[in-house]
Amino acid sequence: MTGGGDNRARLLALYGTMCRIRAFEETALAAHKAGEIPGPLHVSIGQEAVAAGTCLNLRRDDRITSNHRGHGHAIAKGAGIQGMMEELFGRAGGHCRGKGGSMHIADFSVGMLGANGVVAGGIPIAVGAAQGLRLLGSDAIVACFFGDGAINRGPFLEGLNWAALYTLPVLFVCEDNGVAAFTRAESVTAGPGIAARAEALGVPATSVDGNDAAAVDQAAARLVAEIRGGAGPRLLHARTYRLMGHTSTDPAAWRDAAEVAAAHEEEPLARLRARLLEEGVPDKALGALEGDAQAEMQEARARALAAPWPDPAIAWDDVQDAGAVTETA
Amino acid sequence: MTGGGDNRARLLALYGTMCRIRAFEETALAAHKAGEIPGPLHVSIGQEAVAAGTCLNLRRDDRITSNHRGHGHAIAKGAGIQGMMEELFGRAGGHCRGKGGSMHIADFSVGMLGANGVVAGGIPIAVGAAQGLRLLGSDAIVACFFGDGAINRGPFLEGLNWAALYTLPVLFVCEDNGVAAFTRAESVTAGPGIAARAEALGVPATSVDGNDAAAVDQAAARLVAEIRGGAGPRLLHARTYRLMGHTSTDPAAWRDAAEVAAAHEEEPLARLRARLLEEGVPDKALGALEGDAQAEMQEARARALAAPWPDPAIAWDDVQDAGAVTETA
Amino acid sequence: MPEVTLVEAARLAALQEMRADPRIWVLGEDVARGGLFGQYRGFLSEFGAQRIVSTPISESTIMGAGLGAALVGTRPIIEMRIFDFAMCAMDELINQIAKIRYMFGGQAKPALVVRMPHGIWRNSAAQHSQTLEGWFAHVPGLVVCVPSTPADTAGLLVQAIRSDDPVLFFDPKNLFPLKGEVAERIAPIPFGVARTAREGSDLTIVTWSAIVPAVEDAAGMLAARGISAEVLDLRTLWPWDEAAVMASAARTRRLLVVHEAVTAGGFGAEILARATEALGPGALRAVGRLGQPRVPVPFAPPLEDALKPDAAKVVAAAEALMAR
Amino acid sequence: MPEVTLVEAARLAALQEMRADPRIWVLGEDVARGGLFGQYRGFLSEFGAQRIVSTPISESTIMGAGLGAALVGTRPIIEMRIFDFAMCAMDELINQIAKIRYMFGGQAKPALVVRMPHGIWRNSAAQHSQTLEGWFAHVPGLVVCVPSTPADTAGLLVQAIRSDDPVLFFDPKNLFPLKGEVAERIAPIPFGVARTAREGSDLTIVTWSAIVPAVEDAAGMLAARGISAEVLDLRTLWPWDEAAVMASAARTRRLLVVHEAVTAGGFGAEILARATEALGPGALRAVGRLGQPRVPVPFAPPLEDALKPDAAKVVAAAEALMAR
Ligand SMILES: Cc1ncc(C[n+]2csc(CCOP(=O)(O)OP(=O)(O)O)c2C)c(N)n1
Ligand SMILES: Cc1ncc(C[n+]2csc(CCOP(=O)(O)OP(=O)(O)O)c2C)c(N)n1
Ligand SMILES: [Mg+2]
Ligand SMILES: [Mg+2]
Repeated sequence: MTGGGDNRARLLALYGTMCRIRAFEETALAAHKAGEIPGPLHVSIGQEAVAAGTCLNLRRDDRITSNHRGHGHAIAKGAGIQGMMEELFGRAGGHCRGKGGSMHIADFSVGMLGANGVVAGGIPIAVGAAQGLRLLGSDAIVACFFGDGAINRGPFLEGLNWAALYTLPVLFVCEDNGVAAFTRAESVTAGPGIAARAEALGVPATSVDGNDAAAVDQAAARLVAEIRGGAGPRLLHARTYRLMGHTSTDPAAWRDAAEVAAAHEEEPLARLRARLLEEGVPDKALGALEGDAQAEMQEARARALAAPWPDPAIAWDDVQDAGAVTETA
Repeated sequence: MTGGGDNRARLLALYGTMCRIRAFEETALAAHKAGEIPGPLHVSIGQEAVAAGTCLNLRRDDRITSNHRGHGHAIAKGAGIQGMMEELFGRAGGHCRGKGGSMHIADFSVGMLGANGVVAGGIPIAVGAAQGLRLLGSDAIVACFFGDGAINRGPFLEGLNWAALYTLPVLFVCEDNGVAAFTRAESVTAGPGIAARAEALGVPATSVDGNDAAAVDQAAARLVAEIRGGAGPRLLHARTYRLMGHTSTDPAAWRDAAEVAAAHEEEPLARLRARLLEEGVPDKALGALEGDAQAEMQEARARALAAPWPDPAIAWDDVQDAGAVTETA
Repeated sequence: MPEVTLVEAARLAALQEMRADPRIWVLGEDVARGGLFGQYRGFLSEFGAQRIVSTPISESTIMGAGLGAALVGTRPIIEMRIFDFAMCAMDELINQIAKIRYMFGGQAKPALVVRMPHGIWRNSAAQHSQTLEGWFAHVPGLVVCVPSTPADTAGLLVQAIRSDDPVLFFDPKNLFPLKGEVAERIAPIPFGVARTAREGSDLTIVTWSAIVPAVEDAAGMLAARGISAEVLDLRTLWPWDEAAVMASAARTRRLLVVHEAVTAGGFGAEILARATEALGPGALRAVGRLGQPRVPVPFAPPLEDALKPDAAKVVAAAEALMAR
Repeated sequence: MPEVTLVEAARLAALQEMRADPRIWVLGEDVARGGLFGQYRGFLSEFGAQRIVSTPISESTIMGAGLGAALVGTRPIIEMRIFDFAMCAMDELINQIAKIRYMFGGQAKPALVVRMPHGIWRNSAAQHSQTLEGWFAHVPGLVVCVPSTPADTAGLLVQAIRSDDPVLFFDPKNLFPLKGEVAERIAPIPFGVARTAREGSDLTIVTWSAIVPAVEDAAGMLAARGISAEVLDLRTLWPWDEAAVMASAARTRRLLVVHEAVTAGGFGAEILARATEALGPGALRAVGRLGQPRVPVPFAPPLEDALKPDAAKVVAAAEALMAR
């Protein structure tokens, strides 16, 4: 689908994706709490509109790179749910055969080039992917998701300058939830802001209410069209809010309760739901989407729990071709 | 001396420093060609006004960090000439006892915290030095010199954001000679430019004709006063021209002869000389400054050539206190 | 002596030193909130925001600013959060910090500590589990600490903070909950002195950091099978206690090095190499190493378990050595 | 076969491969002008600006963009100019490139070459002289090439470019002027096969990269003194030719490793460790290593000379080994 728009079908598509992201992450949180998912887990609850609104404007052969909070990006780009859930569970059927986990989910079959455990780690990869695609004669583009924390790391400057210099087809998407781990963005970020930084590096920037799925969609539609038209990179600055803690075990108790309560009022699923109701979509239809999403994720969880663990022998696989070690070595 | 001004004494001081830098580097070039100086040598011929104009506004207890093209910065900050020359020659009397060479000249006794062989390497060091000075209760400031090439490396973003965030007393000085090694700045630098990048990171920037020593002095005077007054970091963007090649052995033959000829017309020593003559300074007085500088550097060269090599035994010294290896180990 | 966790021992050590010397300060992400592991809990209120500096996610500058601050006479504790992120600051660490004293002919000693919690920890996968401490023993100018007990962590951290050398301090993050006694007044432990974790006569096991408790368990199991293993916890990799290792190995004539790091090219190789160089090959009957195979750390528990050295693997390696 | 310099051999190898495969491209500083050493001379006019990309001074992104481009199916040659600058790109190299195939369960193979001219070169001092190749043998996922002759440089570069693994290619920059024969049609040299630079029976000297000619000179001097040294040039450190080293060492029973890198914690340790592990200590009479002491590389010629391994030091080390 190309071109933004607030027609119902589009809004419903957005809502469906967002419900699936939310349901996936709520399910994952519960599974993590139940001890079914090992390792750290970062959920994007409250930020779903950014992933959904952006990826609705991407083709299957477009690529994305993501960060540590990447479930939503992957789902919105079309990554297989079962493979994602099993990856979180560390099972053999995971997209990465259980080797990556939540922080390293990738699904190359849909152009999802990987989450990343290093803040800003996806930025150079995205610009290089765009450069490579151009060399191959493709008109696919790359969307690069990162948080407000990433704009204080060097690769942000290097990558944006680079993309602008070579007029690369990259959509930088900054999910600005105002916080990095346990530190407020404003206390570690100087200057006039993300958009100004991008513009100073030659990348035109658009700021948007990242909790308004339709607004994200519209902005992304315009930017993707510009990028695919050959205009070079663009940055989408989406203001949002991280409703949960940094990781699944972080209560984020340092935040003011009132602040969090207010943020819940602005959360993107409720807002889009209200809008859809206004537009005359029956509550039942929305309930069906929500129920389907829940059911899908519950089933994925159940199947993941029953799924086989990876054979320990595969631990030695896929390191490299030359000089690979073997179990018996 | 504080406060800029175009009074004669000040201009003469600038001219004297610039003559010494020029003479030092011309002497070093000749010595390198004669095989007296080993290793790579980067001279700043044509860029002397930036170092002289900036450092004239610094106190002895202010600090500077520099880059690979740092002779001028060191001389302007007051580094001992003989120690510099012997360092270039790799002799025992060098500031670094012959261990550093041209790319690693430091003279902590005058606040020169070191040249650097890594582009942008001095930026984080400068902001940290400023932060440390503040913690120690000092009102000294730090000037950080780097080239236009450094603004495409991550530490530029990180360091400027950091300095702005903590309101640190740092004067960033970008010597924009339009070229990095063999590549034109414009072909690798996107966006509206250095000053815009700094501003986007919360660091107010001033652009100046870097070949006009008085203009650099005036701008630096104002910025240093602001910084010392507690206003936080500032960036001075000085446009200049590298008259010679990247290193002493690089003819930079790729440059248009006409371009280089035109640049020679704009070179800072000739310009300041003309201005001083206009202001009524007798040619003889200027000639004396020039002659003194030449004589000083010739003598330094002669002494360096006669100076003892470091005892090979010191090669093992000054690695670290704990776990140092010894010659016999 | 009170019993505290290892992470609390580290906290107490830094606290003691910061109270004694106002030039010491901490910079790193989230340190004002106590640090990722609580190792700076309460520091902000006691020392204020000038000395407990929560920074942007700017590892290059965290590292490089620490260096700059050291060059003007402060004594920074540079907190890297998790070792793997130090990869974002290697120019500052390797090209600058490690070399500056030497390059500048001794004009400056960068007295700083870089804290880098490292190791395999709760299925954190390849980018949060690395143990590359051996790299830094290869780099002139650096001191490398790899403690494994609360008391050693505290004592070595005190030593590190007081040292004029740049010290890399590898907090064993998987052992943070480990309890042990720590003195009220923490005395510095000198670099380069191994701790004999267990005496023995049949073979010498040299080890360090988070794998030490597993090695101690293994030594207990080996004892039950009639094998008397001496366990030396090196505590620091540079300088390292060559004398203690050689003395023990010369006595037992069997030398096994166990580390969590990848075996190939790890610091265990240096120990074996030095042993055969110094004692002569004839002095030893068998040597061996146990580490992670040359494979990134996988996420899934059965995969991580398959690769990670543990007590059972140590027992097997020791028995294989005894059989030779 | 024409005689060419080592740097020209490298140029011809890249040229041959780029002509054959349009997915290959080069990114790095000044490459459009032929590269710092002329190793890409003429490439811009033949391949155009899309395939010969002169980049900003942005090492993180040079490395990381190369990775991204590999993930979509191109085959980048990432030029780091001088090895030491790779310190600015270690996250991209170690956390990303080396691990991505594994972390993603084999979904992608980053087929790329990172070229890093390394080593002591004309008094360039501590920040431009490092030899840390041993580090990368310790990192799963990476192939490490350390050639020393024009023919090996050409053949290994061809192999590296055709390989689907990420390959670190350490150009021996001090040997760039060295001349040797290179075939018109450069055939790939497989990784992990040592070159016997000289046959001998009294001791085995294992070596690689820029120090190889000095070792060959030393072997000549040793022969004049009645000592027959076998010289094995490893050519690649990972994989490395353990079989060849073991066979030779088992025969001569004396093993000396010579590398320009710092001895402590260098890859020489791995070779000695493997030899004693695999052959058993009793199989060997003496082992030793010669490298740079654990000191940064100094600038002044007499200091650099004092520390840098050379033929005379190799002779002395070999004689000391023979005396044992
Ligand atoms: C280079 C690096 N430094 C630190 C971390 C630890 N870390 C993980 S996520 C995170 C916060 C990131 O904040 P932001 O980019 O805003 O993303 P958000 O978590 O808010 O979605 C930090 C500090 C890391 N993963 N990588
Ligand atoms: C990180 C890094 N990359 C590359 C180099 C090689 N190099 C040395 S100087 C230089 C050009 C620097 O240009 P600029 O910063 O504009 O300074 P200028 O030489 O023009 O004074 C380059 C690429 C380096 N020293 N460090
Ligand atoms: Mg955030
Ligand atoms: Mg320049």
